[in-house]
Amino acid sequence: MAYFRMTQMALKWAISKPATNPYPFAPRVIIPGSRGLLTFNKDTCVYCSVCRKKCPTGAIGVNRHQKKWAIDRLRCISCGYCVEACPKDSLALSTSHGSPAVTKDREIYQGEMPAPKAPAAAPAPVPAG
Amino acid sequence: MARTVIPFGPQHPVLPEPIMLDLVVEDEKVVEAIPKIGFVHRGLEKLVEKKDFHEFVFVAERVCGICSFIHGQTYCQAVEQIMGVAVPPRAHYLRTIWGELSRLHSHLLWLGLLADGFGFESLFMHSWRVREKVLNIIEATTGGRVIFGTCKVGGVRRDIDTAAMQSLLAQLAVIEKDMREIVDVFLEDNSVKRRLCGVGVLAKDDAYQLGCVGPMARASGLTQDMRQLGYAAFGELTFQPITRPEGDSFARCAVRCGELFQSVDLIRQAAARLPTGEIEVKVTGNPNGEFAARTEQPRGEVVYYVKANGTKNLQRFRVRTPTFANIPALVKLLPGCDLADVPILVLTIDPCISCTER
Amino acid sequence: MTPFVRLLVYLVAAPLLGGLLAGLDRKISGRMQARMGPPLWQPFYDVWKLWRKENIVVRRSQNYYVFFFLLFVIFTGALFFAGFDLLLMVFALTLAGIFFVLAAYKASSPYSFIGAERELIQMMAYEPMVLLTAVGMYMAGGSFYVHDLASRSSSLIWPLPGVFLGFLFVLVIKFRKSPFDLSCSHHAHQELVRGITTEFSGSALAMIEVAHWYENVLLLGWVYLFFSAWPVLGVAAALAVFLLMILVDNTCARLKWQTTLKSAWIVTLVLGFGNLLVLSFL
Amino acid sequence: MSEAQTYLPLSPDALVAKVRELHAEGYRLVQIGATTLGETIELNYSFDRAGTLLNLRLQLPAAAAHVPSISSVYWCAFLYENEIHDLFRVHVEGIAVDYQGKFYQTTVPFPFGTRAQTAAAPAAGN
Repeated sequence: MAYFRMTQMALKWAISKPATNPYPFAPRVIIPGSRGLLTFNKDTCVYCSVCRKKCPTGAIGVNRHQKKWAIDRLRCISCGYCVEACPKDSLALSTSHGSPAVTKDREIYQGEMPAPKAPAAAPAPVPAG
Repeated sequence: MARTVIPFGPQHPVLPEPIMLDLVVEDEKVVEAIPKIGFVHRGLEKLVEKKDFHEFVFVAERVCGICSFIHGQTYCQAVEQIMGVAVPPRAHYLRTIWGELSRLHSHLLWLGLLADGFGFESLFMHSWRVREKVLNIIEATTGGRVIFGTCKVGGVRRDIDTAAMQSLLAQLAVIEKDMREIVDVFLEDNSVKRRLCGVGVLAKDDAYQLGCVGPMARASGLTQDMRQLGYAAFGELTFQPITRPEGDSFARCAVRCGELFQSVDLIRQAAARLPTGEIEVKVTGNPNGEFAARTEQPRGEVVYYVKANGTKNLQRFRVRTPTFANIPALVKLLPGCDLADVPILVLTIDPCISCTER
Repeated sequence: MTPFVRLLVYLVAAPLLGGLLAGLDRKISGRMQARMGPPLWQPFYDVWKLWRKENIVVRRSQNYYVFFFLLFVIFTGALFFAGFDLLLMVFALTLAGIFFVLAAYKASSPYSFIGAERELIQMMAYEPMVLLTAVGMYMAGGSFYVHDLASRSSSLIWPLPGVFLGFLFVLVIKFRKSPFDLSCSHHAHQELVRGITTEFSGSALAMIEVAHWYENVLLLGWVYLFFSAWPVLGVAAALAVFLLMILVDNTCARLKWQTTLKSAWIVTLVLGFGNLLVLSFL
Repeated sequence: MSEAQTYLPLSPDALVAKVRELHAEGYRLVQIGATTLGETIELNYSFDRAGTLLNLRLQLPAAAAHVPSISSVYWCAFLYENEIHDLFRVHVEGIAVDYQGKFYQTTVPFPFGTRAQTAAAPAAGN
């Protein structure tokens, strides 16, 4: 009967397992192919700045002389344009979403400098500026 | 009789987005309704002066958070038309499939909101439970959940391989079964019918005169569906626009319910005929010319007017979203209805205010 | 148990039981909606949190009315569980409701104003049936006193099946469940935001919440009264009625006030009045 | 996909008569859009009948952009006309529902107009 369709559905679900996940306590099911956090490999990067030019939101900053690569996580839209453009495959999109960005910092990665200076610990959040 | 002015919005629990209606009510009868928008004007159209036309796809997609893919697609179509780019057929089919998936999730979202509007919480939850499955398909095939980011000028950025297509179709079968359950409740439940039937009747002529588009127009008996223009792969697929003669809220609900299954059918057709080959062509040079591309959003006809002058930035990018065209009808429908019907009437035009204001 | 002990048990145990029932309601509703639902103790956490919140009022006096609402609901329950007059109880409960409405009127916001109007319409819808229930119990049980009715050897359900069904119908209104949650639903998703309780916050809202717990226990106690000859069956019936209300809540859209009034009066006339008519001829 | 789209240049005085003609022929108003081109503002009135688009095109000087309202013919035009007023500073005479510049609440008055227009507008704006 038409009137009891919803009753059927409500009763069916009352005795079956909920469709939702207890999210923060149980991890989300990872869907392959999902565009998540942008990961950077500083060992292969040549600091050519192609990703910076391609990024539609201007989230990436590159300094060729100081061998620095930086990303503003709040601006990144995980579109993957930089991944497609990178000639050295130093960039990739992981399926995880990473930890929430709570400050407007940029993540700065310092590459190996040829000079005998000590390399900075990476990743080290530095105030935006 | 004492008149009360009820400020309905811009922040109100039944409204998904910031539109404001000043409702003048006598007891519980609405005698006048004045809409106000402009709370979320972001000036996206002005952004063409800063972004080049390739990057602008991402901005176009962000015009709306729900029908985002079709926004990007329409923008690409307009630019491709101006530049004379021949998009590979496989890209056309993939765009069609993603467009219909986005219609599925948008309509399921709307059904949930409507159920919430007439105080049927569990139906709301169940609609969104099914929508979640559609979102999972979308995430698996495009990488995004509501912002697909797969459209680009000259084609698409991702392919769906055979295995992924098989799994998509398998999941679609499950979703179709779930949707059947929910749609049965919407169309046959006594209390739902009591709230929807005969509420906000819009005659066929009025709908045409007021410039209604999409399900709003089709529920009043107008056979108006921009997919009939044959953009993307729609020219090669068979479908009939779903119309209803009644023109009331129930008809608008029924049209959208029907379109759920129509979309499933279109995805299946497109998957069966999916041609092989390239998914994009290389686009060189800059556009010069103007074109008004029109596609069918879940909410109705969207118009993208693009004017370019041969530089990498466009000269003008103008969006006329379906909600904008449906607001006059809402203003006409509201006076005379009960206060309890206001959420239903507002929701049956499927308001998407952030895209209305760009 | 002496009436005095029963009264004390009611005063202490009713909010606990009511809160637990509210938690059960939310849990089961959640499961029916394919969700996990909150923990069983969530209503207590909510009230505790509300209690400690800042008290923001439109008019200072609105919270006094809410306090009287709570007081009269407790008083009504006390009358019932101490075994006093059913008729007095019905009117005390109405008075409590009126205080609630006055509190909402006092806040002078269009949402709570229309919510209060709808609450009055709801009272008009359920009041006749509630009165008929009391009258029916008198006709079948020979007394208005709860104490006498509860100590009868045969259950009131046998002579009063129609009245019982009618009472179940108005219970949906009293419990503020869909399809009749017009004036204020359990969550803020309706055209009136949260209807009659829109303008209350902090401890006043906590008092309203606690008053509902007391009220629910009282109403379920009344359901029990129909089966008082078999206490176990009575408790089971009250629980079953509560579960039925949750199911109805999850399977109906919210109806308009016109439909509410009309259907409640038709039910009162056919089931309640019809039952009494048959009873008077037998 | 390539549909035929016609653009008909028109003068502002002839607008209402032409629109009335289109209305009688059963056209539906699709949109009214404006474009700033240097010191002129171009208005496009798009109409649709059975899937073909017809555009009426008006060229107005940005400094004194005046245009008659078509909301007496197509009532639904009032939204578009308020929009081109609030964003482009095109004065539309006789809109059915005139918001008096309060339709879009923008920080910058007339944000899509020419630079001269935006600067000339009172700073507090609408």
